[in-house]
Amino acid sequence: MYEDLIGLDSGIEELFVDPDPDNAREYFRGKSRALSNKVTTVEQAVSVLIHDGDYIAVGGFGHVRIPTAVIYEIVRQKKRNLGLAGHTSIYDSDLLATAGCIDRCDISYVIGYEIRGLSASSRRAFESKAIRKTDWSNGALAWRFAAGAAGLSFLPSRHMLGTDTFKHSAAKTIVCPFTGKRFCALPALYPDVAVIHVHAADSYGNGQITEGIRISDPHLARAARKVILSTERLIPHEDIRANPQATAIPYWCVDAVVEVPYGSHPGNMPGEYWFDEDFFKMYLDCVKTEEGSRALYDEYIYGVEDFEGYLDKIGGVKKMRELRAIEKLIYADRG
Amino acid sequence: MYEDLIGLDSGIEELFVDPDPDNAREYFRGKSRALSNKVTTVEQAVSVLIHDGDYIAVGGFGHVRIPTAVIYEIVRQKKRNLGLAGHTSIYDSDLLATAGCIDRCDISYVIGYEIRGLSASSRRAFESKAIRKTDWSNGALAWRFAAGAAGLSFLPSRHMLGTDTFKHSAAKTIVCPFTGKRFCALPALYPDVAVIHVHAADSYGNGQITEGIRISDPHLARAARKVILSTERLIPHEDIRANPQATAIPYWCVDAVVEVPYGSHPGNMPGEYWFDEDFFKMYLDCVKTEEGSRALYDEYIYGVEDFEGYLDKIGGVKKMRELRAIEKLIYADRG
Amino acid sequence: MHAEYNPLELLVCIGSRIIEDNSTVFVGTGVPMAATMLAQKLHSPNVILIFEAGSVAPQMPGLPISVGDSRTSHKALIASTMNDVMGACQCGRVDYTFLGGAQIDMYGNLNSTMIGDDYQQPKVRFPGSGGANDLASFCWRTVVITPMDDRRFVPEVNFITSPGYLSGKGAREKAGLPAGTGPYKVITNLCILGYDDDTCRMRIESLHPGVQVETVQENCGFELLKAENLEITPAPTAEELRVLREEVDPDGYIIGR
Amino acid sequence: MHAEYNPLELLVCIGSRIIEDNSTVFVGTGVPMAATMLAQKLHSPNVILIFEAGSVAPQMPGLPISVGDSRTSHKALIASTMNDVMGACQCGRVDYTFLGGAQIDMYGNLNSTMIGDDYQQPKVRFPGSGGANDLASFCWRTVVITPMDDRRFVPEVNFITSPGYLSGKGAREKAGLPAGTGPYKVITNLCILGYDDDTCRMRIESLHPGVQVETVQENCGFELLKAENLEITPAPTAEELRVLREEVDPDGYIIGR
Repeated sequence: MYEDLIGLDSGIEELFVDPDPDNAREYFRGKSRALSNKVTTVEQAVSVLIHDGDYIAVGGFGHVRIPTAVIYEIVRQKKRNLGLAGHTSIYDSDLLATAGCIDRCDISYVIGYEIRGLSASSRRAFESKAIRKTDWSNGALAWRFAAGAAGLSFLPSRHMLGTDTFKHSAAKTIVCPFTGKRFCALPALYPDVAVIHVHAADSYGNGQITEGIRISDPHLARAARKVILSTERLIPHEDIRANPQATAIPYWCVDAVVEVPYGSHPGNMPGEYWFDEDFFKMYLDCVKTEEGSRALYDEYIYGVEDFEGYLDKIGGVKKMRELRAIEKLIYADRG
Repeated sequence: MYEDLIGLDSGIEELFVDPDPDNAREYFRGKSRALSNKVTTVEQAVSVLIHDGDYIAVGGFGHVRIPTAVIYEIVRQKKRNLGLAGHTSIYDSDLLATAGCIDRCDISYVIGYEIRGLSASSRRAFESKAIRKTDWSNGALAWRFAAGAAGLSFLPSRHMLGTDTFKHSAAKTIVCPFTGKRFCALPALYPDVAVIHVHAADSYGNGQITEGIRISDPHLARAARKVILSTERLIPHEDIRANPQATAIPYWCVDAVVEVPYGSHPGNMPGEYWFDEDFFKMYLDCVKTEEGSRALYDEYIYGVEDFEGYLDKIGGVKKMRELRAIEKLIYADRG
Repeated sequence: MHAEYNPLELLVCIGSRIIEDNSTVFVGTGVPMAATMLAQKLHSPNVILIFEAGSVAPQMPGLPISVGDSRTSHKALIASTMNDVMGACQCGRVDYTFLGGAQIDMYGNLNSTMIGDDYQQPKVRFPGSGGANDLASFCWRTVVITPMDDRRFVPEVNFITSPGYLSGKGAREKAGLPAGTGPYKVITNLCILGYDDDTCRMRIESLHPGVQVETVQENCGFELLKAENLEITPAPTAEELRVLREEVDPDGYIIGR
Repeated sequence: MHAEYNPLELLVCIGSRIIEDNSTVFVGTGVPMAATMLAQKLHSPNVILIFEAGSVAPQMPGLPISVGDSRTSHKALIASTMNDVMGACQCGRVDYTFLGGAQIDMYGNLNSTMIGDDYQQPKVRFPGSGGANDLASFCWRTVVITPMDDRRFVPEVNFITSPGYLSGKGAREKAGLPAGTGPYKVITNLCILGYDDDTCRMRIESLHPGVQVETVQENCGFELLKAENLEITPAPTAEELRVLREEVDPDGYIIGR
């Protein structure tokens, strides 16, 4: 009725996550604020914290600073019917869609590998009705996390208006009470679980992103009910306190801390290692067919026990040293 | 009419600054993006960039990381009819109110000096009709800057509701289109000029706050039409590029850069020097009477040519070394 | 026994006891800073202090003068922005806030803005909300620490700066404030007050040593309810007073010595 | 002459010329990254590149593969967040954005989402908006760089992912998009297109060397308007091609060599 009276528009697709801040507040009220040791294994973190049906979101930028080890483990544990925030997502959403882990997705960017082209297996998955879809822009999903981080149910913005991206979203329009102008209203997004990879974290889950951009991760960590924090290295608690400006993720958001050196491979970890372009080429080639895809997943994910087993397969420390050399501009003629 | 239909409430006081993002956009469109040398003197910055009638906002936290030198210069140049964002403001608003520079103020905190008590001269000024007042909370003004920084006309929030702070604000209420819940709608605040003090800046106006909290300054700088950046020290442009994560204020927001060592005295500059408590005690004592106030301002502001003249009066480098020692915990028995 | 401590020391010591270890506490300026620092040193080393200017969980080398000074971010876990910590508060991560105020009414509404009839020309102007309205709106439990007299405890505050229970039960939710939040305790130099569940009116819960109900009521401008079992507040201990005087506030900024 | 460069090299070279020094440019993935980097090396050393993941004004040591990779923040002025740079964009500080897309119509509306009738089960699914809808909504001028054929230049896009002029003049403002924004140029391998002021319809403004109007029209699924004075685009220079091939994209990621 309220909407009729003031002529609001509304996107027609499904809103997958409850935006009510009082429900989120009630959850956050019960979450421990103790500085306790949260270090665990990837296997434990995924099996304890992610349940079939959960709505998850992944930090980083799809193939940059992504928590690959945790995503592989979600695939390996055959989680099913997950919802996903397909925000700037590339290798992360591709793995989850290809492996059949997700049945719904808020899409702002999926399937694509930026200048490398598209993933055929992702495309197959997203062209099927098996994944329920709602579209947004990257900025919209970033602001939906920001709304959650601030304990709101919505934020206004000025994009998506007039487009089919709006029509096939679950956004609404709203009139500014000060200017009478029309804005897009974005519902807050409070994921059940966020999975984020950082450079350094202490055992309590204070996470620092020491190089490169932070993308949406500070807001994502604050909006999510639970957070699995994957880190290149654990550092002493005192080191966090020595540089509190660098803490992008507060411990009180975090439920599990896992130390995974090279944990973003084949992605780029700013300041640590460059993309493994050979691997991506091989991957995108293999997933062109369902058979190729199956064989690849069998070999690199199902066929290894953990991320260390995977690292051996992709060339181990030697390979990572090469990728580090490219990142550090040690070989100016590469990459 | 829209408001009648959906039963919105509205604060009854004056909205001092136009929240229309299209007007702000038009201004920002015309602002240079060139990396040009903006270094000037405090005297020039104030005389060129601040005009009688402008609405200004001050960074820092009232007596922490405040641009004292610039505020003194505004007083010295006898600017009149300024509007002020009285956000976390202490010594900054006290100076401007006592000296008769402002005729309107969005108040969230003025007059008080936290645990030191109140300023009698500020109280006289704010109890008079000569300053038109609109009240808010600190969080509300912080979000009003955030709305400006994001190019919006408003942001929703959940405070001020049900109180006289709301009634005597210029906020409105709004209904969330997703939950039907009632929110406070805060109008964006786009100040004409922001004045901000930082630890380090390059000549183009890239500002870095290298210790302590950033309060609302990143948003304030982005929301203001013009920014005067005061810095403890100028650093080479390359040093900014060596640590881009630390850039709190982008050069494209900034119109003038002034290097003012000790520029926050008698305030606390995190990592540099502690409060000058002797000065504050003397100040608060003097301003109890109008005569005392006049004599004090004559001596420390009107009677000196610039901030360096003032520094000589308050004890010069020797005094600043003492305050630095307290800040750095060199004398554990002081402060 | 009264001679051993002054009313402000009493306030700080009693106030500090309410602070739970491993809880998140958003700290206002003044007495609350001393009370939380005392708690940290005595019984709640892992209380997480949050300051509105953007600091979380500092290990303070001395009493801050401001909720935004460098001591509040000394060896902190996070030094960020006001928006960031206000967001943490608005999304329900903060258990307690400790506030003061010039006036308080029976529903815990606080006035720190003005006295008088004309908003634009008040009889007395105070600083305004600062962060108090935000914290009283967002935090789960609001604790007020204030000396008690009938000029502070008034039937009707001149201006509701920060919300208590507003006009009574259900009024906060109706206004749009987050569900389940509101006033929790008022700690004074005479007693500890709480709120009646049904009416949301202030009630006496514990009397400080040597204080009678009549004295409390005489110092209050409205009628106070009484808890069924009135307790007697244990007096400040020698250890509390020693740490307060020697370690927390040796310069007497708060306790005035 | 045509044999000297391939269509992608032509696109990148022509695209790079539109980039003004000291302007702010929000860069999408792919061809735009190469075009802006080429401009930076040739004639606009002080162009301020902005990337959606949070980086401003990097000095890139090589062509980024992603708008969020570490090269985009190498010696940058700011490395922050997506919200921060989107905010800069929404508040009108960004002059240009360079985008691609699978389909474009006569009003410059872009489709990078899907082909087909059933949104939930599309014939072809593309990545979606990414940041494109944001940039096309917020930046002052939208430049599209794309190869030209009648499967891309269609009478009606299957899905408006990112707004051009929507249904024509005034439609953007009516929908609520910021005033004064919208499509500016389309750079193809055949010509440079602009928009008619009155109708907001796409028009031919400059033909690349050896290209006829008829060829352009044949490769377009809708009727193109023509500017009064059709210009001839200068061919890529040897210097442009050398810097592109040797310094910008030696691995041929974009230009495919």
